[in-house]
Amino acid sequence: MSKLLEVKDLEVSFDTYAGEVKAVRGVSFDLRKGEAIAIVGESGCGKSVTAQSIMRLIPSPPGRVKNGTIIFNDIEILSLNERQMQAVRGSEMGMIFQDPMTSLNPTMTVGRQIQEVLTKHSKITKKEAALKCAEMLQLVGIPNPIMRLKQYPHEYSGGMRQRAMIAMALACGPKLLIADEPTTALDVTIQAQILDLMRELQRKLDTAIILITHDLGVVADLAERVIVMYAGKIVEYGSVEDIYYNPKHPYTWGLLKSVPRLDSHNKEQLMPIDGTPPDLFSPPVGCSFAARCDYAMKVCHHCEPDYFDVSNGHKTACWLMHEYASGIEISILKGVI
Amino acid sequence: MEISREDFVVIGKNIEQSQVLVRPSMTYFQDAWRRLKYNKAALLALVFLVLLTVMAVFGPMMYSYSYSDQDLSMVDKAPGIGGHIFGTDSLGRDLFVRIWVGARISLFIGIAGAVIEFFIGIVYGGIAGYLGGYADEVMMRIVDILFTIPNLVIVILLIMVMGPGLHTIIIAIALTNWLGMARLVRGQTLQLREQEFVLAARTLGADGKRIIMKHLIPNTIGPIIVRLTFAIPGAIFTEAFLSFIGLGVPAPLASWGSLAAAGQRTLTTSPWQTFFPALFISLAMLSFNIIGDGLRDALDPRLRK
Amino acid sequence: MWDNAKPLINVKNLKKYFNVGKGQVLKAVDNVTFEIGQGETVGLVGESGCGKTTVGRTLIKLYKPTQGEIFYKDRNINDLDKAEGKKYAKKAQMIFQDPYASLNPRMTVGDIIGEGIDIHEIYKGKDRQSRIYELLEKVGLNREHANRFPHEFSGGQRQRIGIARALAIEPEFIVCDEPISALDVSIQAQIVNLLMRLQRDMNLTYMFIAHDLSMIKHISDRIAVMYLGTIVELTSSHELYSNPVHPYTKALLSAIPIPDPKIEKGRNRILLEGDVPSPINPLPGCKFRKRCKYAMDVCEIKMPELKEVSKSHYSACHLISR
Amino acid sequence: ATEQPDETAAEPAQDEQVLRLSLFQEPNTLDWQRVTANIELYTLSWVMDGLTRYKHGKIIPALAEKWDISDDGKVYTFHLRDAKWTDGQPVKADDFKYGWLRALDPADPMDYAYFLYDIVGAQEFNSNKGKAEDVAIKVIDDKTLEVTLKRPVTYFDYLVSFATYYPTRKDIVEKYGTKFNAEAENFVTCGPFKVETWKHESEMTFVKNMDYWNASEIKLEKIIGPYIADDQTEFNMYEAEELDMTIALNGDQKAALTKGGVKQFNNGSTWFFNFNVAHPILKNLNIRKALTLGIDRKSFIENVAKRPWKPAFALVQPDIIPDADENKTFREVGGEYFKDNDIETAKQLLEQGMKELGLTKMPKFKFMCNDNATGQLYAQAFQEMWKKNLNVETELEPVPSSVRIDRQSKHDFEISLGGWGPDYPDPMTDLDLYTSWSGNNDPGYYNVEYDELIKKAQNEPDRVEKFKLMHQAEDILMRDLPIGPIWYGYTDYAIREYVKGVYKKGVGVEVDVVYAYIEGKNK
Amino acid sequence: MVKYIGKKLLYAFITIWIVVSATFFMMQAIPGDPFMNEKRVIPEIKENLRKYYGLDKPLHEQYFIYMKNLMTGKLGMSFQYKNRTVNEIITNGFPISASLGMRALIVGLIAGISLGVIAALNHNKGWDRFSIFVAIIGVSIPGFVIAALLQWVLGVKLRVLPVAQWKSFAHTIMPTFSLSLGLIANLARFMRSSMLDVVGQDYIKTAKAKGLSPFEIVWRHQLRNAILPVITILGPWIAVIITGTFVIETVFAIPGLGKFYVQSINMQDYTLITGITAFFGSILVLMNMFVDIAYGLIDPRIRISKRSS
Ligand SMILES: Nc1ncnc2c1ncn2[C@@H]1O[C@H](COP(=O)(O)OP(=O)(O)OP(=O)(O)O)[C@@H](O)[C@H]1O
Ligand SMILES: Nc1ncnc2c1ncn2[C@@H]1O[C@H](COP(=O)(O)OP(=O)(O)OP(=O)(O)O)[C@@H](O)[C@H]1O
Ligand SMILES: [Mg+2]
Ligand SMILES: [Mg+2]
Repeated sequence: MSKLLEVKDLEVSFDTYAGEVKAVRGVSFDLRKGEAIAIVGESGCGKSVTAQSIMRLIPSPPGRVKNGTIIFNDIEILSLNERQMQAVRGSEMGMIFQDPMTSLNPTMTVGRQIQEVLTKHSKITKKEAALKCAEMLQLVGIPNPIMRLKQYPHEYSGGMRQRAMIAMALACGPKLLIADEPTTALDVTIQAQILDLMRELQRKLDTAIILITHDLGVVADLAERVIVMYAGKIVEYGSVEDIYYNPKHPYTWGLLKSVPRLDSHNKEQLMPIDGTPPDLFSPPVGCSFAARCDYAMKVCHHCEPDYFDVSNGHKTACWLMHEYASGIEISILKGVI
Repeated sequence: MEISREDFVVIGKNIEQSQVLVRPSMTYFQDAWRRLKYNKAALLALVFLVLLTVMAVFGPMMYSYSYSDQDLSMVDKAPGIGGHIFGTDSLGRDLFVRIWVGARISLFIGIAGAVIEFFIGIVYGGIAGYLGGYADEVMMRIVDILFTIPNLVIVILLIMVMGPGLHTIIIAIALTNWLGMARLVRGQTLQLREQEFVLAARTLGADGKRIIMKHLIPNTIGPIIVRLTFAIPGAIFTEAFLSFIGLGVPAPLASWGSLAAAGQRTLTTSPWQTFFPALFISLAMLSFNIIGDGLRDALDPRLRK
Repeated sequence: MWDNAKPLINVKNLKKYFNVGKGQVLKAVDNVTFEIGQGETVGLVGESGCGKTTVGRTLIKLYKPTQGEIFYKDRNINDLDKAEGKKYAKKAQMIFQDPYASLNPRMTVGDIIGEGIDIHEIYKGKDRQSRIYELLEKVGLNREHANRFPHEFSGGQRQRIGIARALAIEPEFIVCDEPISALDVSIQAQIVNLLMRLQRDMNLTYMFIAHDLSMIKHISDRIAVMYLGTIVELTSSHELYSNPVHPYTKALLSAIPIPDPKIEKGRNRILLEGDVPSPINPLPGCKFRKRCKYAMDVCEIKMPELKEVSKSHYSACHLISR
Repeated sequence: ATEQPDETAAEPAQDEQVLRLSLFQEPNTLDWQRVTANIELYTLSWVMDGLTRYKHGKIIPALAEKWDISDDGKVYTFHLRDAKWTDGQPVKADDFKYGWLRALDPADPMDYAYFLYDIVGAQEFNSNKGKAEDVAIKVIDDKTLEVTLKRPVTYFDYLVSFATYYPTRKDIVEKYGTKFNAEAENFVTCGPFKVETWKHESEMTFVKNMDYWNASEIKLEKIIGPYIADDQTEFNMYEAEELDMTIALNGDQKAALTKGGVKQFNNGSTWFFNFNVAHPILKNLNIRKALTLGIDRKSFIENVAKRPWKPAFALVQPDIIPDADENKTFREVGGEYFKDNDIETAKQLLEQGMKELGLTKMPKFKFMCNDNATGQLYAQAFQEMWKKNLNVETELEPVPSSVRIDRQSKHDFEISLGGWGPDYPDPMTDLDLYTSWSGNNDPGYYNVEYDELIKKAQNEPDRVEKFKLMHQAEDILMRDLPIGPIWYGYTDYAIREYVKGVYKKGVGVEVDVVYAYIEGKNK
Repeated sequence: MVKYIGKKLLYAFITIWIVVSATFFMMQAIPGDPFMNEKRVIPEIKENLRKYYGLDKPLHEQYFIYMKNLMTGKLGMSFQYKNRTVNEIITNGFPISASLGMRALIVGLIAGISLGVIAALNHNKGWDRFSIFVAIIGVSIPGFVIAALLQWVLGVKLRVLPVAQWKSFAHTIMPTFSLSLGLIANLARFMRSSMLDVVGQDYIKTAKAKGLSPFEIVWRHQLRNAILPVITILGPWIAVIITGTFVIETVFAIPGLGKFYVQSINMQDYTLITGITAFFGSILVLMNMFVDIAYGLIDPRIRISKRSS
C-alpha cells in the first residue's frame, strides 16, 4: 500500500520569553491510505503540535518548524505557500478538535459552517452545497438534517456538535482526517457513539485517520498502529497488538498500568507514573523519561537512546533494548499484561 | 558519548528531579513588571511620564518667569522671542512655565480623579457584582440614572456646595466619571463570582468581604488598570471641558485643558498657544494608553507561558 | 463494612431546581435519597449535566436545596446558624473538577493552601507556615512550591494543590467533583492513589463524582448511577459491575473503552440512541424511556421508584418490579 | 422668443442685492412686545416700523408722519401716514394702542413693559394696581394717536422707535396665540422687509417689502441671516466669503483679516467694576478709589483686549449722547474725573483706606467675571494689575453671565466686571441706574442727594436745566465711585467693500443695514 | 416575552421618573434666575412672569403639574424661547443631531473597527502601534481644537468645504469627522482587545483548518464575534452621540440639541433642561434595548430570557 503521509525529523519550537520551548523534537512516522494511527502520550508531550504541523496550523510567531519534511500525497507540505496550503486544508486534510463546544463558531449556523468548506474547495452552487451539507449530517447520524442545518451550535448537544465537526471535516472527502482528542470532552456513552461513527466512516470513505488521545481504551477501539510520544519525541511505535501485548518502553508500561480495569476485582493500588513530564523549555540530557523511570540506568541520564527494532514495524527508544541491558530483570511487567 | 556496560545498571527513578521547576520563581508583579520591561514602547512611555512629572515639579522652579507674571508688552509672542521657549499667551505670560504648572494640575487631577474613581468603582461595582440579583439590578439602575442626569448640573451643584477649587473639581470629575468603572468591575465580578476558585473559597467558609478583596478584585485588576489609564486622560479632558465653560481651576492657575481652551481664541494668529497644551495632552494620553496596553498584556495570565 | 457504620451524611428527597427565566424550571436534581457512612466512599456517575455537581454542591451548602433535607451527623445542615455553618464548612470540603479554574491565579500556592487556615484561625505565623509545608509534602509536592503561582504547575500538580487546600482544615468529609476528569490517564492514577492513601490515613469520607466508571469503580465502596437528576441504580461497586440491573447502567458499562484491542474490537456495545434530554420541563414518567430499548407503556406514565432489587442493591426501573 | 438671449447678454453684470450676515443665535422670541435682546430688536427693525425709526443714525418720522408735543412736554399727538400691513390692511392708531396695552398687560407679562412706564397709568396697570382703561393712550381716529406722559420725556421720539412700541394687530395676535411671530408664515408686518423663511436654530431670510411706504429707498432684495453663535466661526465664514460682513472683530481677528475693510462704531457701552458697597472693606471710599485708579487701562486695551476701545474715566460715554447743546456731547462738557494708571495716588488712597478700616493686611477679594474665555482673560489682567500695583489679591469667580447678573442684582458679590449700554441717546439712560429705586443698581449704592438730583432732572422740562442737574449727579457718582469705570465700548466691523450704505443705528451694538446696497461685487 | 418587555418598560419608566425628578429639584437649587437679563426686569414684572410660568406655586405643586404634563407627553413651554415648546425644540433639533450622530457613528464604526482589526491582526507590530497612535492622537486633541483647525484649513484656507451650517452634504463632512474621532479611538481600542480575545478561540483554528483565507477568517468568523463585547457598550454611546454635542454644534453652527445641555442649564431654563433630560433618558433606554436586540441578532446564544436569569 502506498504512503499517504510521511513525516521525517520534524522539529517544532516555540519562542517564549524564557527561551525556546522545544515542543516536538525529531518525530518521524508514516501513514498509509485508509489507515488509522493513534498518537498517545501525556498532556504537553507534543501530540497536538505534531498534528497541527501537518496542517501547518502552528501559530507563528511564536511557533516555528525548525526542521523536517512532511510529504503528503507526494507534496512537500512545508514548502507550499500559504495560498497553496489553503487549498490543501479542508479539502485534502480535515481536522477535528477536542472541544466541540468551542470549536464551532457560536454566531454562525451549523449549515453555513459546513457549507463554507464546500464552497471554498469546490465550485458548486449554494443549493448543491446545502444539499451536500444535509447529506453529510445524515451521514454522521444527525436526524432531521434540513432543520438542523439552520440551527446554531448552542442548539446542539455535545455529541451532535462533535458529529457536526466530523461532518465538516469530511465534507470535501479528505484523504486524511486528524482527530485531536475527539472524545475527551464527551461522555462515555456519547464517546462510544462517536468512535463507532468514525470507524464506520473510515471504512466507508477510506479516509486515513490520525487519532490523538491519551486514553488507551479509545486507541484500542479504533487504531491499527500506535505512536507513543513523550516529551516531544516518539518513544515507541508499532501495531496496536505490539503496543498492548508486547510494549517495550517503560513509559508505555506506565500508561497501560495506570488505568484501572473494569474487570479487575480488588481495590488494589493503581500503579501510576510518578512525577511530572519535563519542561520542554529545557529538556533533560539523556532520556527524558529517565527521572520517572523505575528502570532508569546510568546511561539513561546522560545519553539519549536510539530506536531499537523490536519486530517488523515495532520500534522503541529505550536503552533497555540495548544488548548490554539484556540481563536486567523486568519483573513488574508480568503483573500488568 | 561513550557507552559502556557499567552504565547499564538500574538506578531507578528520581521523582524530585522530575518535579524541579526550571523556570525562575517570580511573584505575580515581578512577572508582570518583567514583561512590561520587555515592551519597549511601554517603557518609553513610562520614562516620558516620569520626565513629565519631574518637569512638572521642578520645571517652574528652574525658570526665571513665574506662571502668573504678566508682561503686557510681550503679549502673544511666538516661541523663542524674548527667551520664552514656548512663546507667551494673551497676557504676556510665559507658556513654558504655564505648561509645567498645567502639568502639575492636569496630572494631579488625572491621577487623583482616577484613584477616586478606582475606589468608588471598585467598591460599588464589586458589591453589585458580588451580591447579584436584585441588589445588582437596583445598583445598576442607579448608575443609569446618574448617567442620565446632566453632568453639568451635578458639577455646578457640587461647586456650589463645596466652593470652587481643585478639590471640588477632582471630586466632581470622580463623581461623574466613576460610572464606567463601576460597570466594568461589576461585569468582571459577575463573571468571576461563578469561578471555581471563588466557590472553593466559599466552601472554606470565606465571607463576602474576603471573597471580594482577596479573590474578585485582584482578578479584575488587569482590565481595571487599563480602564484607569483611560480614566486619567478622561479626567484631564473633563477638567478641560470644565475650563471651557469656566468651571475649571481658578485663574491664574492653569491646567492643560484651560490652556488649550484659552488658546483656542487665538488659534489662527497665535497657534502655539493651543499647540503646546494639545501636544502635551496628546503625549500624556498616548503614554498612559501605551502603558495601559502594556499592562493589559503583562497582567493577562493567558499570555504567560 | 459500610452497613454497620452509622451514616455520616443522610440525604432525603433532595430536590434542586433552577429558575432559568421565561418561567421555566430546570430540575437539576429531582428527588434523590441516599446516605454515606463514616469512612465510606460513595461514587456518583452519570452523563454530563445529570446533576452530579449539583448534588455535590448542595451537600456542602454551596446551593440551598429546593426541597428535601441533608443531615450531617443528624443535624440538618440548612438549619445551622452562622457560627455552626462555619464549623460545618470546616468539616465538609470539596475538590473541584477543573484544576485550572479552581485556583486563584493571583495567589501563591502557600496562600491558597493557607486560606482555610486563616479563615478558621487554626494556625498562625510559623505554625501556619510549617503546616503548609507539611500539607505540600503530604500531597507529593515540595516546600519550594509554596511561593509559586498556580500557572507554573501542571494539571496534576494543580489538582494536588486543590487537595492540599481541602485538607488544610482537616475535614471529615470531602466531595470530590470529578477531580480527575481533566487530567491525563497517567496523572489520574497518581491522584486517585493519593486520595485513597489520604482516606486511609485520615479516615476521610468521600463522595466521589465522575463519569468514568472504571476509575469510580476502583475507588468507591458504593456507586450511585444518576440519570437526569435522579438516581437510577445504587449498590456496591462490585455488584454494580457484575450485576447491573438498570438498562442505563448496562449501557454505561458497555460504553467504557477497554485498553485491550482484542477485547475492545470484539466487544458488543449497547449503543444508546440519541442524547440526554433536557432537564428543563422533563417528560413525565421514566426519564430514560426515550433511549431505552425496553421502554414499556408504564414507563410513560409513572416514574419508577428506587427499589431494593437484592440486598443493598437498589434500582429504579419498571423492569424489576415485573 | 429668439431675440431675448442677445438682449440680456448685452446688459452689464447686475449686482445681486443680497446681503449675508450672521444673526448670532436663535432669538428667544420675535414677538416685538416681548423681545429683550439687541439682536432680536435688530432683526425686528428690518421687518417692522415704529412711529419713528433710525435712518443714517438719526431718528426720522416713520409710521407717524408728524407729531405735536404739548408745551409741558407731556402730551404727544402722532399723525399716522398711509401705511399697510403685509396682508394689505392699513396701519391704524388702534394697532398702536392695542400693542402698547398688550405690552403692559400683567396677565401676559413682558420683560420690557417698563419702557412704557412714562405713560400715565401704565405702571399702575402693569403692576395690577390700575386698569387698562386708565392708561393714557387715546385713539383720536384711525390716523391720530394721543399719549399723555407722567413727565416731560425729551427723548420720547426715540423711545417710540423701540420694538415695545411697535403697532400690533389684535386679530393676528388672537389668531396665533403663543405662536404669534413664532414661524415665518405667522408674521404680519409693516417694515422695509418681510420674513421669508425661518429655519429654527439655523437661519432666517428676509425679502424686500414692495408695499413699504419708503420702498423706493430700500435697495436690498434679500437678507440672509444664518445663526452663527461662535464668533470665530462667523469670522471664518466671512473670510471664506460666506458672509458679507461680520460684527465685533477681536484684535486677533482684525490682525488676521484679509477681506474688506474695518469700520469702527461706538456701541455706546461703558464697562466698569461693580463694587459691592455693603462689603465691609469695599464700603470704604478710598479703597474703591484705589482700585479704580490702580489699573492701566491703556495697556489693557492695547495689549489684552486689542479692541478699538477707549479708556473710561466717567460713566456716560463720549460719543452718541449729546449735551444740552446738541453740538457738544455730554462727555465733552462733563470732562474726565480721574487719571489712568495713577498708581501713586492709588497707593496712598489704599493706605489711607486701610488705616480708616484698621487693617494691616488686605484680605483677598472675590472678583466675579463671565466664565467665557474673554471674560476670564480680562479679569486676569486686572487681577494681576491690582496685585502688582497695589499688592491687592483677588480670587476670580468665573460664572455664566446669567448667574453673574442674578448675583449682581442680589448684591451677592464683592467686585464684578459689568457693563451697560444705553437704551436711548440721553444721559439718563446711564444715570438712573444708580438711584435707590433702580433695579440695575448692582453696587447697592444709596445717596439721597443723588436720588434727588435724578428725580428733579426727570421732571425738568427745561433742557439746559435738566442737563445741569444730570452733570451734578454724575459728579456725585464719580466722587463716590460705587462703580469704577474702565472702558467705553467701540466695535470693529469687517465689511466687504462692495457693501455700501451701512450706518450706525444710534444706540446699541448693531449697524443699520436697512438702507444698504451692493455695488461692484460682480466686477 | 410580553412579561419581559413589560418589566423592562417598567424599569425604564422608573428610571426616567427618578431622573426627571432629580433634575427638576436639582435645577431649582442651582444659582441664577430664569428671568434675569442684562437689563433687569423690574420686580413687578418679574412677579407677573413667575405667576405666568407657575413658579409662584409651591415647589411640590409645580412638580405635580410638571409630572402630570409629562405623562401626556407635554414637556411644557421653554422659559428662554418664549414662543416655543420644549417638544418643538426637541422635534426641531433632534433629527439633526441624530443625523449628525448617525453619520459620525457610521464613520466611527467603520474606521474604528478597521483600525482595531488592523491593530489586532498585527499585534505588537508596526501597524498595531501606528493605528493606536493615530487613534490616540486623534482623540487627545480637544474637540474644539480639531473642529476649529479643520474649519480654518479646509473652510477658510483651502476653501474645499463650507465653514459652517447644516445644509448640504458638504456641510456635514467636517462635523461628522470631528465628532467621529473620539468614537474611532475608543472603538479602535475596544476592537483591538476583543479581536485579540477572539483570535485565540478554538473556532478560529477550525476555520483555518477548513482552508479559509485569512481574510475570510477575519470577515466571517472573527469580526462578528469580536464585535459582540463592543456592542454591549455601544448603547450609552449612541444615546450620547445622537442627542448632540455642545462643542461641535457650536463651532459648526449646527441646529441640533447638543447646545441645550449647557445653555439651558446656564439660562436656568427649567422646563427645557428637564425636558431634554427626560428625552435623553428615553433615548438611552431605547438604545440599550436596541443594543439588547442587536446583541441577540448577532449572538444567537443570547436569548432575551436568558439574560434575565
Ligand atoms: N503557542 C504556544 N506557545 C508556546 N508553547 C506552546 C504553544 N503551543 C504549544 N506549546 C508547547 O508545546 C508543547 C506541546 O504541546 P501540545 O499542545 O502539542 O501538547 P499535547 O500533547 O497536545 O497535550 P494535550 O494533551 O494537553 O493536548 C507543550 O509543552 C506546550 O507548552
Ligand atoms: N447555577 C445554575 N443555574 C442554572 N442551571 C444550572 C446551574 N447549575 C447547574 N445547572 C444545570 O443543572 C443541570 C445539572 O448540572 P450539574 O453541573 O450538576 O451536572 P453534572 O452532572 O455535574 O455535569 P458535568 O459532568 O458536566 O459536570 C445542568 O443541566 C446544568 O445546566
Ligand atoms: Mg493537545
Ligand atoms: Mg459537574
